[in-house]
Amino acid sequence: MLTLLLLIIPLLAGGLVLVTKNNSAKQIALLAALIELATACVAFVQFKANASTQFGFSYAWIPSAGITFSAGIDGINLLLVMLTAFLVPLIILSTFRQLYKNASVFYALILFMQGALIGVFTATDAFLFYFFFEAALIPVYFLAAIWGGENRVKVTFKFFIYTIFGSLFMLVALVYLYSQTPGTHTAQITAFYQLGLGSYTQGLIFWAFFIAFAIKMPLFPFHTWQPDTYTESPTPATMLLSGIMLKMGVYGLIRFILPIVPIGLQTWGNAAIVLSVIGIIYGSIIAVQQRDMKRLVAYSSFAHVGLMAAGVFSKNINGLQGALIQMLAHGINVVGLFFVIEIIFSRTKTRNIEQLGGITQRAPYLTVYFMILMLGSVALPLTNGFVGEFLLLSGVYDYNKWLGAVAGITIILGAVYMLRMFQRAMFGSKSSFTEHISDLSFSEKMVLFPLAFMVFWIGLYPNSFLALTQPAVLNLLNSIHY
Amino acid sequence: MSFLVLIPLLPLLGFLINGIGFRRIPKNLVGIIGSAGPVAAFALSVYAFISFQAQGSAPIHVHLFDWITVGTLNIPFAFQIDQLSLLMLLIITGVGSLIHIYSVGYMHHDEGFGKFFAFLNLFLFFMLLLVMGSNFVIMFIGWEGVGLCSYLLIGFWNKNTNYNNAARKAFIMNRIGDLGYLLGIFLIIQQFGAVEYAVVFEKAATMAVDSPAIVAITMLLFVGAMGKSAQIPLYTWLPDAMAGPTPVSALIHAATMVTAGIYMVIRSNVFYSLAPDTLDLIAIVGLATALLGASIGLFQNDIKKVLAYSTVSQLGYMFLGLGVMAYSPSFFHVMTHAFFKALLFLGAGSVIHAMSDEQDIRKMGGLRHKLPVTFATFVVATIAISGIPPFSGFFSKDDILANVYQHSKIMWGLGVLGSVMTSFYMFRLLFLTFFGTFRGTKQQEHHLHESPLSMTLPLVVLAVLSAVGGFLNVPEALFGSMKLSGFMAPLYELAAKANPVAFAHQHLSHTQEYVLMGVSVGAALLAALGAYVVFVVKKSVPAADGQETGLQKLVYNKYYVDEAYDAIFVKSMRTASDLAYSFGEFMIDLVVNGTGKVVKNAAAKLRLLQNGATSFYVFMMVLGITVIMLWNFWIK
Amino acid sequence: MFSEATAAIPDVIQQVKIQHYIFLATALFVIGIVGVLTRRNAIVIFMSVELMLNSVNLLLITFSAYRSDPAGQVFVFFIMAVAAAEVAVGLAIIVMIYRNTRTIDVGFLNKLKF
Amino acid sequence: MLPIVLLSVFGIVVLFLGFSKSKNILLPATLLFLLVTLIANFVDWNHQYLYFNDMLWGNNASMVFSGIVLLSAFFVVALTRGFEQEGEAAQPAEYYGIMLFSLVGAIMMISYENLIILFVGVEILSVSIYILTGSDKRNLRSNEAALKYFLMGAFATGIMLFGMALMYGATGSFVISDISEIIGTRAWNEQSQLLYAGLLMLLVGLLFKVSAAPFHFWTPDVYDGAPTIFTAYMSTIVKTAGFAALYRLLAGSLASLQDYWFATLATITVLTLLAGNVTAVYQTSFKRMLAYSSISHAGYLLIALTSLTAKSQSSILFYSLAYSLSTVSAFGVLILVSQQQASNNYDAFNGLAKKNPFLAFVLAVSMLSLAGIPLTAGFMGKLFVFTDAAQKGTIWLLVVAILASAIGIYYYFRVLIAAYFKEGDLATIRIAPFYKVVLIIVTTLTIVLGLFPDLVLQLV
Repeated sequence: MLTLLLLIIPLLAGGLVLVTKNNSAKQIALLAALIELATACVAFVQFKANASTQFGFSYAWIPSAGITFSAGIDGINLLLVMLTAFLVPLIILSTFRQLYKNASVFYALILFMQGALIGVFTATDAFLFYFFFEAALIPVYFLAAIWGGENRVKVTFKFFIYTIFGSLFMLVALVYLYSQTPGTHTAQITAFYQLGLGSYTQGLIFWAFFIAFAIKMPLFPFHTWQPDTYTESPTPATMLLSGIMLKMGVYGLIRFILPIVPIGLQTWGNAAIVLSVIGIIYGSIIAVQQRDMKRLVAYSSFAHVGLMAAGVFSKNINGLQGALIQMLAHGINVVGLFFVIEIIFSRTKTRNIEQLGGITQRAPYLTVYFMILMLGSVALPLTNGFVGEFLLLSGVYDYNKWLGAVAGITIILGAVYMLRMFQRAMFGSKSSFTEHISDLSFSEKMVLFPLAFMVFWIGLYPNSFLALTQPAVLNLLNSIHY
Repeated sequence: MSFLVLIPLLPLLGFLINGIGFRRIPKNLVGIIGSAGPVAAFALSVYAFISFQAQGSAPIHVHLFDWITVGTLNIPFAFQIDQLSLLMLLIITGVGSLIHIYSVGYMHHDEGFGKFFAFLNLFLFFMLLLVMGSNFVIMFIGWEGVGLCSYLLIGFWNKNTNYNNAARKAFIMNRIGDLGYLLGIFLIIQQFGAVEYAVVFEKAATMAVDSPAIVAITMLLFVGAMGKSAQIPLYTWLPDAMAGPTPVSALIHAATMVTAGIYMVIRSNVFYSLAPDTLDLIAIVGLATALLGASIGLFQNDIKKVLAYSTVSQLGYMFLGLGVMAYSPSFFHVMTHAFFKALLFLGAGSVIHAMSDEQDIRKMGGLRHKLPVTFATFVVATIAISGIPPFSGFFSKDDILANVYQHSKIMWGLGVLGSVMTSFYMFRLLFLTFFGTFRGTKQQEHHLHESPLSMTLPLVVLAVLSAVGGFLNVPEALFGSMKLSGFMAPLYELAAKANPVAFAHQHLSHTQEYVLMGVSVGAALLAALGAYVVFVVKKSVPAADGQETGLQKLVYNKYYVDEAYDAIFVKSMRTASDLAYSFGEFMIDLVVNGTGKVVKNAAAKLRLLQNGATSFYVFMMVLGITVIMLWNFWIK
Repeated sequence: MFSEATAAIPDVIQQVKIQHYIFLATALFVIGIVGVLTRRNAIVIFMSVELMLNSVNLLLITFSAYRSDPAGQVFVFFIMAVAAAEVAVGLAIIVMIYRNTRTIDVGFLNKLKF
Repeated sequence: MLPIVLLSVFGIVVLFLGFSKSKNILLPATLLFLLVTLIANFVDWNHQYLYFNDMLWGNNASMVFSGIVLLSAFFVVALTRGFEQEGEAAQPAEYYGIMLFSLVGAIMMISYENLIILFVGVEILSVSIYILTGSDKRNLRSNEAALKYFLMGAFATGIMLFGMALMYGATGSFVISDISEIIGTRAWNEQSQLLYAGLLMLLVGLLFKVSAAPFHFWTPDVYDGAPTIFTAYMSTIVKTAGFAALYRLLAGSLASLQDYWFATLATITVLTLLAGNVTAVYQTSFKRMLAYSSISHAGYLLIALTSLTAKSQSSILFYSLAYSLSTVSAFGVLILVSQQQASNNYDAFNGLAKKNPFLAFVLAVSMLSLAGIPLTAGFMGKLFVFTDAAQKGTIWLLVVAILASAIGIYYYFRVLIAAYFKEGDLATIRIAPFYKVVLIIVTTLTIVLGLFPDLVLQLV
């Protein structure tokens, strides 16, 4: 029942915010998001570390077609639910210094988005999953296209069509799987696990899923929508996209590809993992020379998510656990980084690192938080990024040592581009843009502190998360039948 | 032994206090807080050392909590205290404390005083984790953590872009090594399913000599050591790292962090003893680094650069020692090197302090009168590093060389050549700085003064240690008892069991040892004499920049390695980046947008069918019907 | 299947093979189609359509006769009635166009395209 | 039977009302009549009925189909508030009357048991639509549309009749269930050639009505030329009735021959999907785009028809309803916008959201539904249709459909981009309260059905 609550709170609150006045929208939205977070925390605390689906519910939705409205939390989506619940209040809080036109619509869309994301992560019915998977796209599309930058219309349109194009392939796969279920059909995801399809079919379904998720994450070479969209979107939308939404893809890999088409993965996994690894290096290399901070982080995010995918495709416990914890870690880091960039941008009106410099002299707190998030992002031990990347790389290494070694180059390149950005922006002498930059305000600290706290919590004691997900992951791996 | 936790925790506490309150805490308090941690840690280390021996020298395992547990792999956050970590603890906290105290004076006028102590403390924390950790991953935490602190401290004066670049270079080069180390860990996990030293080594000891897995692991770990300990080809960051404040150079880039590679190899001696191939490589790399560093040191004019290349060279010696399985001698050298190199750096710092931040030895000279304490301690250190008895460097270096001689005479010869160069450039440095006449500006001369007590006291302490440190491990030939080697012997028991052949080497006869000592000491003395003739008697001063010729120019410019790296790696990476961004992205996007274009063009063509003519529409209908009929009645 | 006809059917009709009726109807139908395809005058086109309808009528009558089943003939009446209604509307449309454009050439009417 | 009788009577009543001076009561009266008919439509609920000498047949499904048609008609009629303003030539009573009559045809198409009724139904509907299309007598575009539609429609009727005649020849009956019985006794490859030729031609005739490729060419021109309100009318009612008729034919009598006609129909499906979706991409006129969109939706419906599984009927039913609702609201917005801007182009919608957020929202829901994005009925419709195809095992058809809908998103969203993200000089549009209520109901229904499709599905 907690899941239902988690699902409904943001949706109801979104509706409420929609009809409130613009100037009180953000407070109500924040309150709702905090209530959601509190609910999620209850779920987190009460969650029992076993492989079962908990706090679940199931209602007949389209009984004639065997489609149910059912959702629940298990070890695989727990962290993502937590991530969503944790990030959204921060994202809302991060906008407190900004004045958005039609604020009530803006915040309502964010809340709708949250509801849809929770729906994607918790759905136990395949069609419900798909329903939310696409529904999540609409609020963020409007967020990006209404409040975005100069080229927003063109860029977000491409993003929208591209990602929907991908998910339509998934729809084919889901519909097919559904039609293969015995008796009066059911769309329960777990029912798909038992189908035992032939290897040719599995190969096709694998690709259908892969394209859908690869575009969503995005993986090389399906990523060209991403940098533009991240750059053009308003920062809250970018945060939603990069912090949470791209995890839908990784989550899909774990939830669908691994257990449903293991033979397909067996056949095509090499190709997929090679693509992922290419993406890691490709994205990192490109990030090295970027000047626009947002674009740089966008490419870095692209590289990181490639590693997550590679970890999942390596089909071992390290890779999977690494992917799960890295999803959490990456969400925190990337949201933090985008927020820092937004802070700098709002004060200097530029995101070009060539035009920045010397910020640390006037804004030490900003520097410290930026550094913490950056270190998390470059996977320094004792920060959250390390735990994830360590496990992921070790998983990939187990799969194939050469791929592991190549993927590992990301930790070098990650340092190259992140330090470059950090140095150019924060160190050196002040520029005309940064001359009068001010340090963090209270509300900004309130956003960054929890993020930094999580960076260290996950880094210092990852077992508090890993232990919760482990049984479910082991169960998943054991249930894969070749 | 739960107090052991306090050893790393105290510096961390110092970091947190100074780090969070770096703007509010008054300077005096900052210094005290900053130094208290290391000093207390040192005291605890001494206590740990004593109680360790008291309880029979069995390794102590302190399990704090399970850090990462995934599947069957468990990575605990745990400490292992044995001979090796204890010695490292003593060096780190001991030298560290001295340098902290020194910094109170040295950095007093800096606006980032609090920040500086915070970073130094953080460094100690990570360094202590590195040596205390009971598994490879905890070591890796420290391994990367010290890299971070090194980055922060090299770029401490972050307004200067060159310094920042140097810091970044250090971090990235270290990261290259770290990747090797990380892959090594992965292989260890794959092979042994664990990362705890105790478990891993126990399993490794059962494996065959030169088994591919072990060779691969040792190679990969050594890559890590190359980065951290500045070996060819990853050494170029270390000279640049001199951009940091001098105490940093002393602590991090001379005494402690850069020796992490040696620590790691000794720690993993079970692996390395089983991989003679890797050892050969290590010896060669070490020797090459020793020679390269020394040769570059010959012509450097920046006081800290000379010391930096000297450090590179000395680290090379240590790896040379490791390569011939002279683990204890190498460690002995780590220890003595920590004393005299820290001393040299601190002395250099004192000089720089006095010279108003001038580092070019061509502009110094005759400082011995103005800086007597500094001078005296510097002399001790110079003699020690040059390997002249009875100072510490002699014992440790000779120990290594003796072992090398047994392994290969050519290597020994080259090693002696290196020590000749060492002696020459060190005395060159000494003479140019402290002898002759002052060559700087009037203003600098006016400001010349001996450093405050907080700076000179550590110098004196280190000078004493540099002088007598060698007696910890006096060879039998000189009627010693090899105390240190004896103390460290239990570390190799497992390795010796696994590969007894490797450990069963013969001892040199005393005569041979005397001859070897004589040769190296004589060579060092000759070199010193040479330097004396050139720089004191002839009073020659190195040429100004750009005036060098031929070989000298090549060496002075560090064989253009930096430039080569820049051209090969940095430039190509940038080009690749630009290319991928412009061309690659364009091509990929072309396919994506092209798909859209194709549809659009198809639409443009297809809509022409809709030409508005009724007759055509009817024709299409009839055509449709005809095709359907034909297909169904004839073709099917 | 139509070989043995029932006694009630006049022999006159059955003297001609049913295939011939079918061919005739089809021929008429095709002529109608060709007319629609080739003519540009709206009225002529419409006449061709009527020809098609009448070929259908013929076909229906034939089958009806051979089967002695009145349904076919009933259908013919329906077709005739409906066709008449269609003619009314169709001619009205054509007249309307003629009023506006002074032509009933369908080729002239292609404002709407693409 | 009752709705047919009622509608005929009401039609005549409306014509008579037209003679009275009080034209204001025409609209309410028509709506009332439609409402009454809608209720009357369901009197036989849960009974399977046969009327008129077994020529009309019906069950719950056909009643729901009729319900959809009547509901669509109700909404469209409700949007006809603009008749009075269209000039002195307007004869509202006649149009209302013709609409009511045409519905008789539609219902006959839905619930025929005898092919004669199908023919009569098709003609009643078609002839009515010819008139409505040409109703803007002075407008050359309207004239042209009417003539094209009429000539081609008559031609198609000819084809259809020929097909019926051949089938009659082969089976000796016009009755669906009899035909089915006769065909059912033999395997599909043992049937007579007459039957094959007949069924193919009959299909072609009906496919023309639902604008399947390559018999779709009339659609864009006719939709474009007809007065917008009648475009809305025909695109909803003709399509629903046409598909109900096709389903009845295929499921009722030709199901056992599925192996025979499947390839043909599948090919036509693919052609329709591509022709509709691809061509729509290049349009600048929103109205004309909707015409192509109507072709493409015929393609999706054809998927369900081609697959012909146990669930096909409910899929077609739901899809028709979803499509009708979205189309009504799309045209509803278009009518308002084009009245102000005197243009049907995408550009006319520029800046709609700023001054008219309500209309923009209605438009958005309608476009999302047409594009098949979740939260809307259109998505559920697509889902069911695709499920049918998967059930039948024609995955390739599914893939084509998916690609087609990806293209679809492009052109549906262009109008949203214009409405939401572009600057324009659209002033606030005054919306009559009743008009607004209709839009609200339609939009709400679209969303509600998108969330709870079972509300309709369980009726069948």
